[in-house]
Amino acid sequence: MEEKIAIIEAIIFASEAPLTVERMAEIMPDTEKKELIALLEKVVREYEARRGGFCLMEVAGGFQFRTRQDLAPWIRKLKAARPAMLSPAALETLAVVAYRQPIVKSEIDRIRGVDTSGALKGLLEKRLVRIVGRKDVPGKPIIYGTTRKFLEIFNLRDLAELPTLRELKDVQESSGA
Amino acid sequence: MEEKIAIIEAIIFASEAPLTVERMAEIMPDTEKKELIALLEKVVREYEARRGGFCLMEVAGGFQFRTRQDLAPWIRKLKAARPAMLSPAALETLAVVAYRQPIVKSEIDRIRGVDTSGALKGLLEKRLVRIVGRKDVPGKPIIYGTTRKFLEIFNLRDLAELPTLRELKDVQESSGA
Amino acid sequence: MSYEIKLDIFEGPLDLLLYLIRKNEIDIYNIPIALITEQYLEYLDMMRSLNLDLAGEYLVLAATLIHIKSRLLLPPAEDEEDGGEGQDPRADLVRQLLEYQAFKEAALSLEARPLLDRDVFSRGAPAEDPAGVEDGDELMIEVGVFELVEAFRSIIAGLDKSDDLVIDTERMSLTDRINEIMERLSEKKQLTFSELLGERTDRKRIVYTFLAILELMKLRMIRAYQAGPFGTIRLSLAVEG
Repeated sequence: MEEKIAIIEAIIFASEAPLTVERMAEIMPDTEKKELIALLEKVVREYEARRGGFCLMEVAGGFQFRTRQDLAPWIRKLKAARPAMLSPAALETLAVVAYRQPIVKSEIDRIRGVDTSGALKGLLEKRLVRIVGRKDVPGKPIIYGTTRKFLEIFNLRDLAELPTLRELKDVQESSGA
Repeated sequence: MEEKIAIIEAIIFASEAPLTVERMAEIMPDTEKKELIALLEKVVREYEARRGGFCLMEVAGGFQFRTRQDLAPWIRKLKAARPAMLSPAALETLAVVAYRQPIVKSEIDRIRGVDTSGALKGLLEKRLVRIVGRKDVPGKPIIYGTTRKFLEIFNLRDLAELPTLRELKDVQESSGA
Repeated sequence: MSYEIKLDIFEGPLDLLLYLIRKNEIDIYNIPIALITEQYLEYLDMMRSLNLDLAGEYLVLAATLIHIKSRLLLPPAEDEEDGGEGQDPRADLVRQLLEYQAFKEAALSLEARPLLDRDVFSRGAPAEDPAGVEDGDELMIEVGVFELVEAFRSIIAGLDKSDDLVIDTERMSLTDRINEIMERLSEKKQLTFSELLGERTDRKRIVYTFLAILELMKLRMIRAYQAGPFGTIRLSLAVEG
């Protein structure tokens, strides 16, 4: 394999956005733009002929490796089978519930300063948070708490094992040293 | 090209993190794990032989495409940013955690001879180290261990791939006194 | 001696000591304590005169070195049982130095590995979203307990309400009991205090169970009934789940 092709492949692969020929020429000043284009065409054809999982494609004025379109169902399966992942909003909400439970939604909203309906719904669906009961006051607000699954995922025997803020402070305090 | 290889390539390529054989088997229920492993080995060899811009590598218990190490200077040119490096203190602390995990902070402090709060906090924030649990002794100190991300960043298949620690000779034996 | 370039590169007293041992080409198993102590103290003086913050650990090791030196100067104690062959006073220090040195080397060999985002790179572009994946546009992250407590800390940092800061294991033990009580009440509708305690009746459990009931009553989540003075206390959910 020609070394120049390896370089082209590597920078396209590592680039966050489709890589333009101009940018490639900047990175590889010893290679003419005309030569770059010829090499790119060669790589495109090679991947097409190989019919592997992905191809080199020209998109948005640049080049990018993309998975073959007809393999999309498999990638959908990959993304759907995602392990428990949490968005920052969900994580924050979960943290508030974990440390402040039993807690009503209005209180979570107050602490986070935003409406938490969406995040809370997601956590209920992931069975990390559950409805503990209802408060016997007007409106009978729902009270939330964490689940057994929450303990399992975070590898905790019980809630008393949650690290305290004081412990976090211990780790943080002398960071200036 | 065998269609199964194309699917394997596509899902590894599309995955954000190294993809385990177990996940692949879940996504491709018609393919035996044994067959998957054989196909993966074939793909690894193929990319190695081709000497293109990237290869299929086994890291952190899974498979991921990564650029060839000798092409790093070109990619650094592309990214135009100096890679964030760990300080010697952070590296030392990480080494102690990696080899002695699960380990409590006081033990890390003892081995390094200094307070490691700052370094430990940095490693937790970078998600190279995590809280594994608490030790069941008075004070319930937090136990630390390394993360999957540690394996990913340091290009390790698993912890067993860590080079062995230099043998500590018995001091009394070779003491010249 | 080129102190000025060396001072800030030590990772601690053990690192400084290892440096002195290497610089003097000394056998680590047979350290001339008097010489090393002298040089070590010189370095500390130098650091102090440059107004560098001396971590307490440096002084602790200085004291250890001086102590070892004084023990080496003493004649071997006569009441030593093992025929005068007492333990070398340097042994503990040497063991600690060797252990530290091994990890220092391990750190270097870690750094020499092909590191992600320095020597090798994974796919740079975010994954293309194949049509049909219902996927929030929020960033997905993997979580551990540290992230959880850190998330909580950063939220309440903006609240400046001191009572929000008080979290301790006691509160969490209380919450464990609250969860258990609510779980059991939703199964059995009504329970007595002693039924709640069950077989395990250690002091801590009684106290937390009692506190949990008070907390739940305050929150208006459960009701407590008592038939008469000293009668059995019965608990039930205030509102059906």
